[in-house]
Amino acid sequence: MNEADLRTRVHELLAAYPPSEVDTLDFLRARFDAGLAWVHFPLGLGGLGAPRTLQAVVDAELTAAGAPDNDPRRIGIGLGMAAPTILRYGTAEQQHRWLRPLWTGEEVWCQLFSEPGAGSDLAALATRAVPDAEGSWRVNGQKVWTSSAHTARWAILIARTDPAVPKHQGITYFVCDMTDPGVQVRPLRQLTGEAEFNEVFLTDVRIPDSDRLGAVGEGWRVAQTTLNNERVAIGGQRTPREGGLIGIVAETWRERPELRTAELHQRLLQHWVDAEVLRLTGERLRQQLAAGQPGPEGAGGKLGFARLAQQLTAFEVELLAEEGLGYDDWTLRRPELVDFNGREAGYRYLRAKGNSIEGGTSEILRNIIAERVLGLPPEPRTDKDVPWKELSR
Amino acid sequence: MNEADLRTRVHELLAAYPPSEVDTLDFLRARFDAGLAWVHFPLGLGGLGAPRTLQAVVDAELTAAGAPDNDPRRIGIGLGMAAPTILRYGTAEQQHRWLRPLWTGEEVWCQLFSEPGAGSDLAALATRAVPDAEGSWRVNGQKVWTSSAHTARWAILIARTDPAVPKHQGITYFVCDMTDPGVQVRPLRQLTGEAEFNEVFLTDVRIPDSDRLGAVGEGWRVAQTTLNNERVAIGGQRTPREGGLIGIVAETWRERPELRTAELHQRLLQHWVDAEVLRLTGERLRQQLAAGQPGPEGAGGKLGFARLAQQLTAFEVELLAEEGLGYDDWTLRRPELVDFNGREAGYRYLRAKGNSIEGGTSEILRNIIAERVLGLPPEPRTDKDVPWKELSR
Amino acid sequence: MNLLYSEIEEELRASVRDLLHDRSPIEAVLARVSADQGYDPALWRALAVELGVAGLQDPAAGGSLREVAVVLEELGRSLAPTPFLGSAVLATAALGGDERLASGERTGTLVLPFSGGAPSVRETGGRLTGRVTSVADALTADLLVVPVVGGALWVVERGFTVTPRTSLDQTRPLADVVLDDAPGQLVTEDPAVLEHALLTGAGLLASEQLGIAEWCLTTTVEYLRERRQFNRPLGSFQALKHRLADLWLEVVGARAAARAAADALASEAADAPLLVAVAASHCGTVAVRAAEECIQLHGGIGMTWEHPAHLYLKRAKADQLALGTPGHHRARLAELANLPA
Amino acid sequence: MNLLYSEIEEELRASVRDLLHDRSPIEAVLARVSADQGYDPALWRALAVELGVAGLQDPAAGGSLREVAVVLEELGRSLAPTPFLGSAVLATAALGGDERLASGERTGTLVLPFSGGAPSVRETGGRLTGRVTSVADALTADLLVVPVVGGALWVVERGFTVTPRTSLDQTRPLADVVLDDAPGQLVTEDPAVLEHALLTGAGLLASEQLGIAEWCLTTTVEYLRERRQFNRPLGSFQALKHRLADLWLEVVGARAAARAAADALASEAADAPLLVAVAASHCGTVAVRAAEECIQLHGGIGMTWEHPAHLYLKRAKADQLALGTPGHHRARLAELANLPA
Repeated sequence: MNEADLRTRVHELLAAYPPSEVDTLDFLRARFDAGLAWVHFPLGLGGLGAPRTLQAVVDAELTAAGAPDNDPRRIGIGLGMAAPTILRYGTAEQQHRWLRPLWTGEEVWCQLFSEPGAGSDLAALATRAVPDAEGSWRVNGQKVWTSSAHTARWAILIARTDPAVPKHQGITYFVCDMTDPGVQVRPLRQLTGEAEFNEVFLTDVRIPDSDRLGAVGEGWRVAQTTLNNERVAIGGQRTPREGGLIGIVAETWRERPELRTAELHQRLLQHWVDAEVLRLTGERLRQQLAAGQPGPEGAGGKLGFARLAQQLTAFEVELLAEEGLGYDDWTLRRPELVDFNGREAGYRYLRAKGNSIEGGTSEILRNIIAERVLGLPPEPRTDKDVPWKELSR
Repeated sequence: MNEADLRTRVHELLAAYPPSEVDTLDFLRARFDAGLAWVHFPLGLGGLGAPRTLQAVVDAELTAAGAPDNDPRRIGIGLGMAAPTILRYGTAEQQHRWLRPLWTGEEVWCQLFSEPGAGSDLAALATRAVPDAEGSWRVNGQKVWTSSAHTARWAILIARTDPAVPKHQGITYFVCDMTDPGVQVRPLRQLTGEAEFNEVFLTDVRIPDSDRLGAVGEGWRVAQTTLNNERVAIGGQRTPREGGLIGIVAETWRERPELRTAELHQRLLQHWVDAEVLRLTGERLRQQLAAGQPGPEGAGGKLGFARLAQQLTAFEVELLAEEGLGYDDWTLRRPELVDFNGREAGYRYLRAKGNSIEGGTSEILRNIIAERVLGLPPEPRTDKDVPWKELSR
Repeated sequence: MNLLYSEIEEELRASVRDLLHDRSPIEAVLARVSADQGYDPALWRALAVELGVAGLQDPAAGGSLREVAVVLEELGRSLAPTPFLGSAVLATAALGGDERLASGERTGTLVLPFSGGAPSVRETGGRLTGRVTSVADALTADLLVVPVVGGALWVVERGFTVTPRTSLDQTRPLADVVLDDAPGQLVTEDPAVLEHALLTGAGLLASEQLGIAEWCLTTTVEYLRERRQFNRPLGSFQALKHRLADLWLEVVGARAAARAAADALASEAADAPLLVAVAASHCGTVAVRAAEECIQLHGGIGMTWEHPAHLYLKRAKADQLALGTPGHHRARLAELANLPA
Repeated sequence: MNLLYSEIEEELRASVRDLLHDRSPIEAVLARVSADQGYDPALWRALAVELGVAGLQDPAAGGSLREVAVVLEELGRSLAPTPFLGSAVLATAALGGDERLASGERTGTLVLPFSGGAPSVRETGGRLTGRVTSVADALTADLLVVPVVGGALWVVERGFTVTPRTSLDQTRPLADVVLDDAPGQLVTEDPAVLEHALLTGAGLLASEQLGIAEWCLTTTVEYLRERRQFNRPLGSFQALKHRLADLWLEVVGARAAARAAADALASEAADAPLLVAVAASHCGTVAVRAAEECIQLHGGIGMTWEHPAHLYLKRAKADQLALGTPGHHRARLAELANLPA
């Protein structure tokens, strides 16, 4: 499958389903069936077994033809985390059941991993899954930080199936039907006033054994696929010079000379350098990946971004002086997406605090860099070889 | 013993030994014998059992009368570390033998604690002391970071007498005769070019059992007295506003407008605030002590001082621009005292690096603050209950 | 210079803290914020009228700015929703004391943007006209102390409207004040009075910032002692311990600096402006850092509305802008300490 | 913009590193410094004449500023005592290439204080007079490129004296140059040439700073992996791990920034001055921070003369002042990125 073949296929799709004439969902289903959804996926599962890099060719052609897309940011958890896991660990039946409506966006997915008592130490999770008399599983527990839980049809879920073995060994990975009557979703309001996330309470939720992904007790390993894909998704955005938050701040600086002070000027220059260095770091990483020389630098992207975002938004509030004392809206809302640009400085300042927590805290990322990149030895651990039920909580 | 009594005693001393007429050493011996050396020490050991605060009265009277002092900075280790330990753990015989010439400066003392393999983890020390046939001890090992070793008559020394018990339990505290033929002193050159310190090699050094301080195996506890006094000595200096390094930098700033830039100005203002805050912190601590309300703030003094000294000296080198590229003298010298003011900016920059290492690294100080002041739990430890000889090195 | 707390000051602190603990626990503050309820008049009555803290600025009545600072520490620690800063600090300082305000029966404020700035209200024939935005403690004020162009101070008791603003700091909401030909009484023509009131406000605000920082540090330490991950208390992880040790050192410095500023203001020391600049610069920074560390080290829970940490972050950030940013105060220092640009 | 290293560049790096490893291990550098021996002529011959690195600035000979940057990384990592920066970078850039310098048979330098500043030498009738202090790589120079008042460049080969200065950076000692009616040859009247040579120097110096930072990070990580205290490797202590992770991130950024500056200079990109300002600001800071952390985390041993860490600290600190401090470069950025004061 080369570039020319792909273009031919795209043109065939467009001819059979002219975007301006057919329903969006029909088009997306047809695109999936033509293997043009994610070309590196296997035949019959929305792909053609082609190199991943060729996806860009397809996307460009379709965009040029005015074809609708599947609104990837809205269904990011399904695309970025559930799909790679289902592809790797799912049975053929599971793959055919779930991947098509996942990709078209007909079925939204969410993630039931974190718990109030298991944050950075995710493997300590306490949600229990116990087999019932009919050979299904019954799940009880509480999950938290679940975005899209209120719109999701399915969830990827990890739960403890054996408390008598060390914590990493007794976990199993399931797909949970969010319409089960035992699933209760409650919005989780954040310091910004919004509720981007939810708490999810699971009470005797039934999961058929056929909705298990991977073997019983292998859930931690399966979850690594999910989590590795999360980190890639967060770290990999390309930005032009003065893209992102630095651009907002620099524009305010240029347009409003009355706000400038000597102190703020020095800080702005420092932030500008930091932003440009971070941009160049990301650019170098992308060039390395493109050249087939993946370096360890990827681990640092999220860490650097979080710090810069927090510094820039704190600066912006100070720069705005009196305006910085205001806030745009405290109303409890449930936004589908986080939008730093559509809100005011105070929102950005508060929301950026989450950048160093969500998707792996900066503390955990520093541990990872120190151990996996620099090769520094781990700390002495007391939690690895002890049965989960004997751990202190 | 009240203030008036003390003044009477001082006047009697001055009358019997007029400073302008008698030899300095004779005067100092007479002052010691009059109990006016350190008034809080017991009768017969240079003191009068008076409150420590009354020492200031004696010192002021003697200074006003032009009396010589014992050059306390030159013999700081004897005065600040050896003397309190001898007072607390020494026998009457030991106290009478050592304290008078220690105080007069006739006999200089040094400290043989740190080793190349035992820095922050001092209790891991490997220097061995073994009893010989005549009931003396034979000491072998290497010590390091010993100031005044080349001028010292005596050393306080800790050595391992039992390797089969946990590391804190097998240590014994000795007084070591520096004229023993087994003592070899080698200057230890530092990054400044100077050799303030020495390495000391101990080869079959004989120490009579009568020169032991405290019981065999109790050396770690004895050493705590020594070390606690060290920390007090380092942290307790009073400074006026713009005293210390900030004063040097501020003067340069005022006198040399051609060196100023907007960036350096902002940094100077920040450093000036930090210096004043640290000064006020020290002042508040002293007021607390004077009011009999010792707070935990003392632990932070050295940590804050080290950071500020390093920032200020780094700033000074940058401020001086071309001059900052120079250095005053790389000659190997063995100064008796560290003098930040008598040298140039480059020396100060380099020497200040030691402030966060000597007398307890900033890392160890942060551990101490976190655990003893904030009450945070210790890290899991694997070295406390294991026989010393089984520890990894 | 006395940097300690006297016995009387410690007793005052204990009374205020007990009262706030009973009448305004942080859960109640959060509930008021969530219900958009603003200041608590009953709390103000208990604090100001019954405990008498609104009159502490008056030396003749046995008070002292040092004691006002102690009250502000406790208000910072509790975020109790009261107009103390506007009324008992700023307006009182501008008026050189006022019986109505001292009794707590009425409250006032100083009508300037909370972030500072020169007066813009115009006065003609004893009547005042203008719009002043982002005024602290105006929503409940009976009595406005209004600086006019040139720096004179007037008192206005009617002929004004106050409109609330949506504020970053939810426990000290700001408001816009419109004066439309409002009748005023002249307080003073001397612009130095306004300047001194602002100096007093900035210097004492450092004590509020100290209180915020202390709450954040203490709360974080307690949380890390309890919260376990990886079969250990989080507080046993060295990286966190070192950060908290550094933060502790900054808070210790904040206490010394805030005390020095309060003492210098109380004793009208010659170096009061300098010590105010030092305290405002340091404490404004420390409070924000403490609140940011509090949020970060609480992990996800610190990001939630139901945990009070965010209220401290919002107060700390707003206080950093209030009555001059740390950068502004360091710029003042350049003059006061003879460190010219 | 190509931020990677080409195969040729990697080969060049390997050759230079091998040579420096054999002929100038850090113990030998330290021994030279202790014996006050200055630059090593045999090393220069091997590097410049035999390996040919002195001519890499010439695109016609197949070289590129990108390759010069690679050599500087290795020289930063090794602190090899050679006049590469003065001769193969600064003087060569000022002359727009020079055969004598390119061959390595002779060395030169640019006669300005290493910390920057406007030219002060005066020229009359082709003869130059003046005193220039703190010049890098002048002690061994055969050929001086002398900027005169107004910015024209002259070459001087005789009639000058060079006096060494005691320098903070012991591996790149500075010297004072006195020109006393020295005969010169005009290179150019155009002051833009000098400006561009200084831009090139500052941009490439970032690669030397990257090399310093990498040595310090790597050496510290290795030490902490080996050194045991409290029955554990020091490198297992979380507070140290987190500091090194942060430092690593800064070094990663330094590599990207230094590469960007070298590539922009090599390709004469329009944004080269901006990328040079970014790289010089960032890398100058990172090298010092890395060296300071290296000293601190080595504990006492890092403070000793016998451990080479201090040589890197001295080089890093001197480099921070050289050809403009980070603050100076950020001030340039204010113009280049339209961020006015």
